[in-house]
Amino acid sequence: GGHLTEVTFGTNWVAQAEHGGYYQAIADGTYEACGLSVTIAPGGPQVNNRAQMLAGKIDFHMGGNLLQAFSAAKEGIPMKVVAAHFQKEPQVLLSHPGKASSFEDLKNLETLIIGDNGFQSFYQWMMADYGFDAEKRVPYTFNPAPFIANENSAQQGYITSEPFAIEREGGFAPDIWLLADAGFTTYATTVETMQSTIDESPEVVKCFVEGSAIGWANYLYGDPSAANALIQADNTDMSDEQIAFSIEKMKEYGIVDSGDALEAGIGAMTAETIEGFYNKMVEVGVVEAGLDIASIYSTEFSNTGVALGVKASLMSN
Amino acid sequence: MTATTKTAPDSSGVVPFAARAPILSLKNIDKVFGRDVVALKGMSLDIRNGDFISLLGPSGCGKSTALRLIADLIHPTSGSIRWQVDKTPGALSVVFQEPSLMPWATVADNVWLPFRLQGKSRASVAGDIAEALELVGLENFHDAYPRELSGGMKMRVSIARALVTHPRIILMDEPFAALDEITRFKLNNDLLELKSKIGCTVVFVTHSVFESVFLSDRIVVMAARPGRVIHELHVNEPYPRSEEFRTSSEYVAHCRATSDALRDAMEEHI
Amino acid sequence: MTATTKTAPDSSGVVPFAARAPILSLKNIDKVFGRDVVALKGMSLDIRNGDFISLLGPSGCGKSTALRLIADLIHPTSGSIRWQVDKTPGALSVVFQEPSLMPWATVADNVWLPFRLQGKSRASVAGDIAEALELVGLENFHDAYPRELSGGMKMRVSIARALVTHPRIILMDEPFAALDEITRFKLNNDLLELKSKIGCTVVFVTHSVFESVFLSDRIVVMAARPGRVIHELHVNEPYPRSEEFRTSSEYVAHCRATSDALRDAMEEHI
Amino acid sequence: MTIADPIAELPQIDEEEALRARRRRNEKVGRWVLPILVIALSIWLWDRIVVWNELPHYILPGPGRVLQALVEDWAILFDSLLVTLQITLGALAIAVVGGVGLAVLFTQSRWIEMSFFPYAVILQVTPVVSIAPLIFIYVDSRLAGLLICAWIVAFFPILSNTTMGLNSADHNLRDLFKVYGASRWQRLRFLQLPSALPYFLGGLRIAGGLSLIGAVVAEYVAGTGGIGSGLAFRILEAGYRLNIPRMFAALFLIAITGVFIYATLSFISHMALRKWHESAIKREV
Amino acid sequence: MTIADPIAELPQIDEEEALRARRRRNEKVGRWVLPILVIALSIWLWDRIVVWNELPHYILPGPGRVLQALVEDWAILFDSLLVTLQITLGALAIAVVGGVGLAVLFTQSRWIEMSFFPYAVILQVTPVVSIAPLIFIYVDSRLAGLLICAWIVAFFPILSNTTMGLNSADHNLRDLFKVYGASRWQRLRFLQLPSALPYFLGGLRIAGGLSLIGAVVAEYVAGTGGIGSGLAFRILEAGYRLNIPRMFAALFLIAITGVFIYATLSFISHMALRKWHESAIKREV
Ligand SMILES: Nc1ncnc2c1ncn2[C@@H]1O[C@H](COP(=O)(O)OP(=O)(O)OP(=O)(O)O)[C@@H](O)[C@H]1O
Ligand SMILES: Nc1ncnc2c1ncn2[C@@H]1O[C@H](COP(=O)(O)OP(=O)(O)OP(=O)(O)O)[C@@H](O)[C@H]1O
Ligand SMILES: [Mg+2]
Ligand SMILES: [Mg+2]
Repeated sequence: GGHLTEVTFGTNWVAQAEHGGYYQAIADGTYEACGLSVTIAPGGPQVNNRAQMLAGKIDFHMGGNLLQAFSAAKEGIPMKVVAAHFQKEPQVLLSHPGKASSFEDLKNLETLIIGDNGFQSFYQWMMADYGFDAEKRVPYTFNPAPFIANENSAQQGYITSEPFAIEREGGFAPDIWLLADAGFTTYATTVETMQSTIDESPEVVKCFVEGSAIGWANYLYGDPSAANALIQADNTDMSDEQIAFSIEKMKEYGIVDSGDALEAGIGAMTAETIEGFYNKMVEVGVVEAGLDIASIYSTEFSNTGVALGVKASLMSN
Repeated sequence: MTATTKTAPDSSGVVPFAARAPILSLKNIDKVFGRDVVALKGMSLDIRNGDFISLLGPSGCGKSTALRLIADLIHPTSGSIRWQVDKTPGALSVVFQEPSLMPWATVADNVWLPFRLQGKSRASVAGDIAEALELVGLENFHDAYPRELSGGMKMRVSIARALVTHPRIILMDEPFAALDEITRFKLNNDLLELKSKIGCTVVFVTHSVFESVFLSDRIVVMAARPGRVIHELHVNEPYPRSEEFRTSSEYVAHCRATSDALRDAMEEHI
Repeated sequence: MTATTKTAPDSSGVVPFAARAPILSLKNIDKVFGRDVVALKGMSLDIRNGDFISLLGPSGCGKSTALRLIADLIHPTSGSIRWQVDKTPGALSVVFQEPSLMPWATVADNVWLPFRLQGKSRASVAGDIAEALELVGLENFHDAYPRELSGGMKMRVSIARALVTHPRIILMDEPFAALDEITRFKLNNDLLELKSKIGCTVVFVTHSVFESVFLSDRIVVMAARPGRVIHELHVNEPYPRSEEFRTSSEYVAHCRATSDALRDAMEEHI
Repeated sequence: MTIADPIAELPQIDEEEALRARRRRNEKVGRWVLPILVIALSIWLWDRIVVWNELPHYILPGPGRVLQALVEDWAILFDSLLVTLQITLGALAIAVVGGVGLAVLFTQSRWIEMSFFPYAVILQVTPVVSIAPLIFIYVDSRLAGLLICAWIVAFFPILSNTTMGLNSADHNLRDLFKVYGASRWQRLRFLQLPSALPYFLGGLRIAGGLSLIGAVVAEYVAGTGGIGSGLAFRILEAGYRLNIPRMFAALFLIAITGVFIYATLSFISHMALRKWHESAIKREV
Repeated sequence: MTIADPIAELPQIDEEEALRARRRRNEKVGRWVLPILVIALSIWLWDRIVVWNELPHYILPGPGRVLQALVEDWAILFDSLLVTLQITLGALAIAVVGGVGLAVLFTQSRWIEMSFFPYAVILQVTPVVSIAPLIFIYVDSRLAGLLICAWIVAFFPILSNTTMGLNSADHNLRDLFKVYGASRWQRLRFLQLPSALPYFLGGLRIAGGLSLIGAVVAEYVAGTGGIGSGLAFRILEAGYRLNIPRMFAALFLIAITGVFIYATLSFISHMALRKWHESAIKREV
């Protein structure tokens, strides 16, 4: 009971299992327990929730990977990454079976279907590190038909989504190339907020970050049905199979719970990982050197390990 | 009621053109606009080669409608129009009641139009255009646009456009109404001269009794509501007619007869 | 050259209106269109309350231009126009050379326009509208649209629109040119009757010598290229003028004098 | 012109008359039959293209499959259609008000026009995607934001055409109004607006389709929270899920809606002009 | 109307004349000064809004910062501008050809119009985003694909306005052409096309902006691989990199380009019509 603080969390896509932890924390009252009433504002291909956060219209925003946080450092934007709920970038490239024998091989295909955001982030790294060609890229309009139609193409996808749709409708299982495995060692699905929010109401940030971590633990290891119901309410087209597929893939690839999260809990970040990724990106020339990286993240809220206990008790059942 | 045929006192039965072969006959034409505006009722008219026919009658009696029927621009509600000759395009020309010039073209280009539609280049007919414009007194306005002309000047361009090709049949709807009397007289003479030179057929709408008598060999007097022919007068005076004809006693007699017919038309009500 | 003042033989010096206070004077007006079309050169004219002035002259001599200058629709290139009275809106009305009707409005709505602009509801002036339409013989066409009318009928609507408010000053540009002679005579009489009833001032452009003599007390004869006044004739005959006046010898004499002046104008070249 | 035998000519001319009557009859029938035939033909062609090229349904589904999706998903699609329609009509309404309002303002003086027309052009050419975030920062209501986005897409043709129409009033009538001492407002109300009507209606027909596009684009950039998911969301979602038949069913609904809006506006236009404007009156011949 | 003392009136009327002359002079100056003033004012206001509200540069950069970005990134932005301009002008050109061509076709017979106009409407309302993949499956050349996308966005106003114009030819002139036995082609060439010119030019002014939008949208949905990066790409890139001043600089270039295209088309329109059309001729008073 008592007085709840209203906050809004803008995601980067329409409601889906990849947002499961947040819906879980709403559904089971985890946020409410520490005093937050959370509204999720779903994103979309051309929805710009980040601008809303910069303008103070929403409190938290779901970042894709760390590259944009580096941009914020460059532009002097007082924004901080306060948690990373995906330890691994779940972004993959898909190719027709047998068309490529290695990740590097993909650059010899005719076309690479990459969305605008992807082009601005990981494709920059692919070009710099692997020599992919900017001219082969065509925009991904979030419709896999062109990929299916063209054998000599590859397209971007979330490990948890596109492979499912393509296998079901296209009738073949595409080859999957996880960016994280090819060296794109960023965190993903970060929680970003403005410095002012941290300064003015750290308890809100703490509640949101910790609540989310607990939410993710419950979603992955407990009963996700209440969260799934909320997801399906926000996105009536989300099918049960798709959700099941996504959860399975997140677990299979350790998207949420692996690496640093195993010790410090879901959402955890370490300076080594961040600095390491930054240095790699500087090396290949995707971002410039000398940015004050320490100013754009804070492990103060993310590494408290609150989710470890929840996970342990769920696993022991 | 049927059309009566009056003949002016001095009808001496002279037929000014040798071959008066029939060109067109309108038989019992009705034309109804919309539901109930009867523009023409039971109109019959025979036009022969070389005729100069004037249509005379009160405003709104269907003169323009009759002309448009002849030009095949509208179709009769009932009755029949029979062409007795091949209608080769270019044989016909019209002057509408409004000048109807192309606003985007200069005076000379407007006059060029009928030739242009026959595929003739402007250079090849420059002489004809200049001649037609001189006829109507607009030799200094070749390059003016219609909007720069006075009302009467626009109408004169329209007349020049109709005459420039020396067509076999000319339909004119009050062509001289916007002109001063002296210009009007001059153009009357010019028209008759042209007619005798090329032997064309003219159907002419006018409000002027004097003009109709001076120009025509037949005057069709119409009455309004519904529009119909109530008199047909013959002016059996030989062509060419000179300025002296205007002061002759025959002329005055014809005018008086025509005026009476027109008065009749005004008083006619069904 | 300066304007000469001719007086017709029978000028008996009758001044038909008592108070002939000056309304407007044009002094030495030049009007040049574009670079070199001199529409008017050195035109001067005094208009007094109650005048009926006709402008007569060959096509293109600047009559319409003069009328538009008076109506303050165009400004002179040089010279001055002086109003000696307050120009209250609604005091003036015009009939342009073209009917200029609003195509989207019915005949009655078109005639309603000047009242409407004074803020009067249609119901409150329905009687005036009906009266004006009856005057021009269109009592059966209240609800017709302009496109359904003949040329002469359109012009009559325009006349009705100008007269319906009983304005103090009426400018008319060949209002009756598209009408048959009998209707024209009738409207001539009606106009004079209206004039004597409301004592308005009329400036009237016409091509008809007969009409100008019948209607006006002053006839301004203009010549073309450049447009200018070359004669001013006074028709000092008393108003009201009846149909008999048309057959009087004075009338014929005035007509002859005016015709001569017009012929002069036609022959004038600088 | 050769003078022919009068008697020999008669039958030929009667034939001509009959021919005209026949043509009129044909035309009456053809005006309805032909479009239907063309539609049938194009659907058949669509089907054949899919079959002949053995196109898989996830690239281009055949008409049968699309129809099936339309029927099966009717409940979902119809709800989305209503959402999109709501924004479309709202945007069209404010495009009319805004477009005509600005046009009237701009024709009041060359100064105002020269000074502010550039801003209208800027609004027209600014990509909605880029300024949507700005709009949503300052506009709290999502519906209002959507309407603004769709309005930006749709208003310009109305503004441009209406401005042109207001400037095209017959100059004799203008002069007449001046003589009668009409006020600025009267001139606008009784002369310029009626003169501009055909132009405005032309702009309206263009804006009808644009506001539908605007509604779709607005939904793309604004996300779906709050007022339900429109057709844009359905298309996106179905495309993402490779439920291409449903995507085409949604596209089909948009197309039909567009045609319907156009037909309605054309009908309104016809009714408003048929009494007097050249482009709409049926000439009696 | 009261009869006033003639002498007393004289000075007042001279004043009127002088007033008119003064107003004319003012107008001449004002027509250039006022727009510049408005621009200056709006830039000042923009600056003030940023300063007063203490808006951070990543929400709305002030004009100074945008100008700075424009100068610093001029090389990049200018190259992108050229790419966008190329597609814009290409799309406008085919929109003109396609729009006028279809309009001519549609006015040849009511049958053709009734049968095929719906497809034009469908093209207009179909979201480019949704059919772009289909286009790129069948069109190999990227430039061709981009032009098709931009064309879809831009052609309709030209088609719609030109159709209207072709149908608005004066009926007396139509009749005249009929009397003179003009062929269909002659009527089109010498009567309908000139009559449609003002309407066409109105459509062109609308299409100018739309083809710019079309070029931007096409780039969004198709990328510009091979032919360089246009302004749409710059906006996206700058937005993603949170380099908001550069994003606004690119938006500013689009706006300026739009205004420039509009001004050019207006000028062409004015030159083509000033001799004869009501909306363009300068009346001598
Ligand atoms: N398109 C139309 N629709 C309806 N009625 C029409 C149409 N055209 C003409 N009329 C009517 O037909 C009648 C005859 O018109 P027409 O133009 O033939 O007269 P007119 O004899 O030429 O008259 P005027 O001397 O005034 O030109 C008029 O009563 C007119 O109202
Ligand atoms: N807008 C204009 N631009 C250029 N020249 C013009 C314009 N209006 C009139 N003129 C010229 O001015 C002269 C006088 O025209 P105006 O209309 O006054 O003649 P008018 O006496 O009324 O002739 P009409 O009896 O034929 O109507 C003509 O030579 C005409 O060409
Ligand atoms: Mg007539
Ligand atoms: Mg005149």
